[in-house]
Amino acid sequence: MKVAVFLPELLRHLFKKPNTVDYPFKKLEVPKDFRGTPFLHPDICIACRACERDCPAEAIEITSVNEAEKKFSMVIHNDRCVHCAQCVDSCPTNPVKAMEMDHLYEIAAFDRHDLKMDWTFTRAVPKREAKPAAPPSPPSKTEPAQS
Amino acid sequence: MAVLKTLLYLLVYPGLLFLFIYSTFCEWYDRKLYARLQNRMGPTHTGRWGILQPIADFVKLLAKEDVVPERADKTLFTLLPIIGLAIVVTAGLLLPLWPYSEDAIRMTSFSGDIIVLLYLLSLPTLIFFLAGWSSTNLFSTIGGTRVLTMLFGYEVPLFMSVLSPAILANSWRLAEIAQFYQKKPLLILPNLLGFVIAVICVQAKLERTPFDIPHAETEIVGGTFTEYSGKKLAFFRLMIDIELVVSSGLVAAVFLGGFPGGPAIGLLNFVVKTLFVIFFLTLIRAFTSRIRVDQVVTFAWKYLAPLAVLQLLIVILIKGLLL
Amino acid sequence: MKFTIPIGPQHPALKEPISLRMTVEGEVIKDADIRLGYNHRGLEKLAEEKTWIQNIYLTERICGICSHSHATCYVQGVEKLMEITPPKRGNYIRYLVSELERVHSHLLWLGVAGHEAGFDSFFMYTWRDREVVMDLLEMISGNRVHYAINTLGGVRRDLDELQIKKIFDGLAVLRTRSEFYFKIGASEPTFVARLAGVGYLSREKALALCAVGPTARASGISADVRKDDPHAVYDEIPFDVCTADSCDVLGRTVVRIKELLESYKICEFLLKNLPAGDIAVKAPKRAKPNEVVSRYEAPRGENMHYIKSNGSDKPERLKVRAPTLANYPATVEMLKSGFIADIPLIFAAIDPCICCAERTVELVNGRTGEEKILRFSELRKLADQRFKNRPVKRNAAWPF
Amino acid sequence: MTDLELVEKLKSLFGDKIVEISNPALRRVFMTIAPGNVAPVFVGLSKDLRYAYIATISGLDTGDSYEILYHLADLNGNLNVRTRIPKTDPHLVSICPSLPGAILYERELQDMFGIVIDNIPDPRPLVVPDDWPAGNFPLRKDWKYERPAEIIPGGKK
Repeated sequence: MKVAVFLPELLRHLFKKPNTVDYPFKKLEVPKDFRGTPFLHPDICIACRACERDCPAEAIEITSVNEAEKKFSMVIHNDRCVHCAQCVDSCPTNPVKAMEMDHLYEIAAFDRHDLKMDWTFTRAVPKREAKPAAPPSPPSKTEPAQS
Repeated sequence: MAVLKTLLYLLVYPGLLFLFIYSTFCEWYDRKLYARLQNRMGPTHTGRWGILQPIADFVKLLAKEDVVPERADKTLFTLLPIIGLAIVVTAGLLLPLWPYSEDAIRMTSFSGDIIVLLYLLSLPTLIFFLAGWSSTNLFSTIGGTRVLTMLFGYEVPLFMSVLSPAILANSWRLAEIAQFYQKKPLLILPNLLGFVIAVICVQAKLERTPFDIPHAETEIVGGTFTEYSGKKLAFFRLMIDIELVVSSGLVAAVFLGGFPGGPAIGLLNFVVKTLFVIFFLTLIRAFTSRIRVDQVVTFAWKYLAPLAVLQLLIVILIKGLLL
Repeated sequence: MKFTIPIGPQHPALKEPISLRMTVEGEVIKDADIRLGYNHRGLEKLAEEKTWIQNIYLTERICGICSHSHATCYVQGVEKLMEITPPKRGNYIRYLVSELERVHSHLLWLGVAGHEAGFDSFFMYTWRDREVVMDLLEMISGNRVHYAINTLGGVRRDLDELQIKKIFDGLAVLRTRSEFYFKIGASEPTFVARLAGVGYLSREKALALCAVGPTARASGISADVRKDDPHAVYDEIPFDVCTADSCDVLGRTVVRIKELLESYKICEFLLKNLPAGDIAVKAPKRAKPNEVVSRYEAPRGENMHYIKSNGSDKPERLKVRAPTLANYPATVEMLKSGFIADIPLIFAAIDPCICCAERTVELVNGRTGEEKILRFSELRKLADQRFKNRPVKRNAAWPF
Repeated sequence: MTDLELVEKLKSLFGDKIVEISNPALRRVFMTIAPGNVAPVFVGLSKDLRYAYIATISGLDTGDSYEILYHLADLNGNLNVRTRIPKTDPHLVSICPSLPGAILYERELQDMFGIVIDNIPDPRPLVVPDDWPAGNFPLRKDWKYERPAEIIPGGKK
């Protein structure tokens, strides 16, 4: 019977760098496909409500603000969001999706109201011949308030 | 002057204050080493390399709410941590640390102090049992009985293995035993087996893996300490830390030739040798898994006790043939 | 002296709430009883109100560790109801994630077993290496726990060359590590002393009490849905069913480590033979009235979903049978005549996933009749109040 | 044993006890029996066909009756035994004597549908809490749970 099989492995690691990352002070990169928080490009959204219908957590709310001006308001309840990115998959706009996920993961807040994000926008006209527009930069709204 | 010296001796060095500081340092050393063996970081935040973390933990526990169970024996429940702390600090005074040269205080160095020290180190076990029993919690009660069951396993081998160098040195006084081995360092070698047994038994006495059965958290929650919180738990933790220092100091004094060289170098000797012993204790903690209480008793009586007897035999033979 | 110890619903050995009532005599367990019902979320009822698409994510949340198992089991059933077949590449990626999930779950279990046995170094090392496979899964799917890679008719993310290379590298690391753990698990004396002979479950009992997964396989039953009822790609993949005859916790450990090594083989096969092409086909919104029984070998044993459609975009009935529930009768059998010290090990050895096993009831406001959610600031106010009004030195008479 | 052989064997074993038998997919056999025949059929299944593993029991509310599906499995695939009991008198006999592992699922059926299982060895509720109001059976279609409107405390916005 062997005694202390684990010992050489342990002693080998005594002089190695620890494998843990000093988390709040150092952060790891997330992969490029990381599913962070969903956000909306309000200038592309055609208000088709596909995301609202498919969202498993009922975290997306689209309401019509002004029928005549085709103004809509969209609320993403990040306190309910399960970060599945189904809204991105459901979004029919082409070639740039109106819904996108960012790479934020430190999104905890003390108050659930701080996790709500909303946009009011005019419905975009869906283009058949989609000209390759430059992908719009994420709006500053996506930064959840850390109050 | 003598009164001041005695007070200094009791409260500052090598008494309460020194033991407090050094035991928190030892806890940090143990935790850090354990973490690094496991490829982790260990404490990093409080102080440089997290060195103040045990003190921070102690202070934090002092500030926490202190709950006493309704059905517990309240006097006993409250007094036990203090009695326990007093016992281990008293035991710490018996270590031949500073004043064992001829002209120093002879208060705690006397013939037979090794026996007193061993018995003082047995008392914490009883304190743990009483702590478990008096809290009347189911898990504490199981923990308490486990403490006693284990005591029957490791106590006899510990006594035999620690006393065998004393037999070789022909003295029951820690200071004289240490001096004997300083003069004849080669005679440390025959006691090697005893050193191994003593380290294992100290591990069991301190209830560290693989012998952390009385407070195995995945089985019986906190074991004996399930109901303890706040200040009382802080004192118990401090008590265990000081017990770690004292028992490794005892092993170092008996097997590694004591701490010669006057106050300064003696202290350095003490630090190096106790850390050396604690290194082994931590190593054992890292590479073993917890065993069952019946396995402890079996292991102790099947292997440790016969080996301790063998150690005694070796010592007696050497004493008879060589000295 | 006979008394009953309550293990749970809150206990350090249990990571999820369940109540085990142990009647013990000294250190020996005489009787055991399991009480469920602390973790109900009413998933089966809820599934009847959600669309087929939404239910993918709902089934994924049946369990955190085997999230992909439940989603895959559901998705492969719904695909049969909708009469669509995912493209081959999609299928390969889906079952690649399945096997990686098995790796992650078994490594997790090894760590938990180490921790329950008080072997914390083993725990730390296995969980360190589990990070490798977690990172791979995060890279493939975009998340570490809820991969959400399944969709009706295929998968949602494709693999590129760089990712394939990274997976191969990760698997090579994991293989050497797993072989090392095999050595430790089989020869570290204190660990073996804790595991061997503990939680004995004979082959006959395992059969009669319907044990599944590694628990059954460690009792010598060669039952594996991947072999018995090969779903999707498993009839193309060469692999062995790992069994052990020792019928104890050690056997269950050995089976799991062997399965790890098998899973690496399967992953490498899938990656080497990854066909080109699409990853998903378009799925219809509705399914014709029909019923299907979908079976899947999750890391813990057989998952079974019974799905019935009624022609609408919502299921008529979704019945979920998680492997942990099936293993409970066997656990009670194993616990009897064990030691108190063995309770966490025996219970952990079935790899219990309590949120898997319990999912049926709606959360009705149970005892008080009302539910209250507090904001953080309100909570702090309450705590301050409690502190100010604290009883003055009740019985904690401090002698100083 | 292929599916066809299994169907033939079941037919020869149980004869007119089988109301309907079908084989919709590979390794899936669905068999319908009358509720009165549940006990003898399961004795036959466990004795003659050596079925020991019951995966689960699904209940289903079809409006005027309960449909009970026993999912059995062995190395050859999956056999589903279906029976229908009227809603007015939901009684079913326990199959634990022949398949002891069924106890959990029978208890679950009791909790979820209010089906009374006769001769069940352990009738305690399995998944509902002890103080669950009597007469509430969540998986019945007429049992509706009104989700209360979500109130986020604070009311900042």
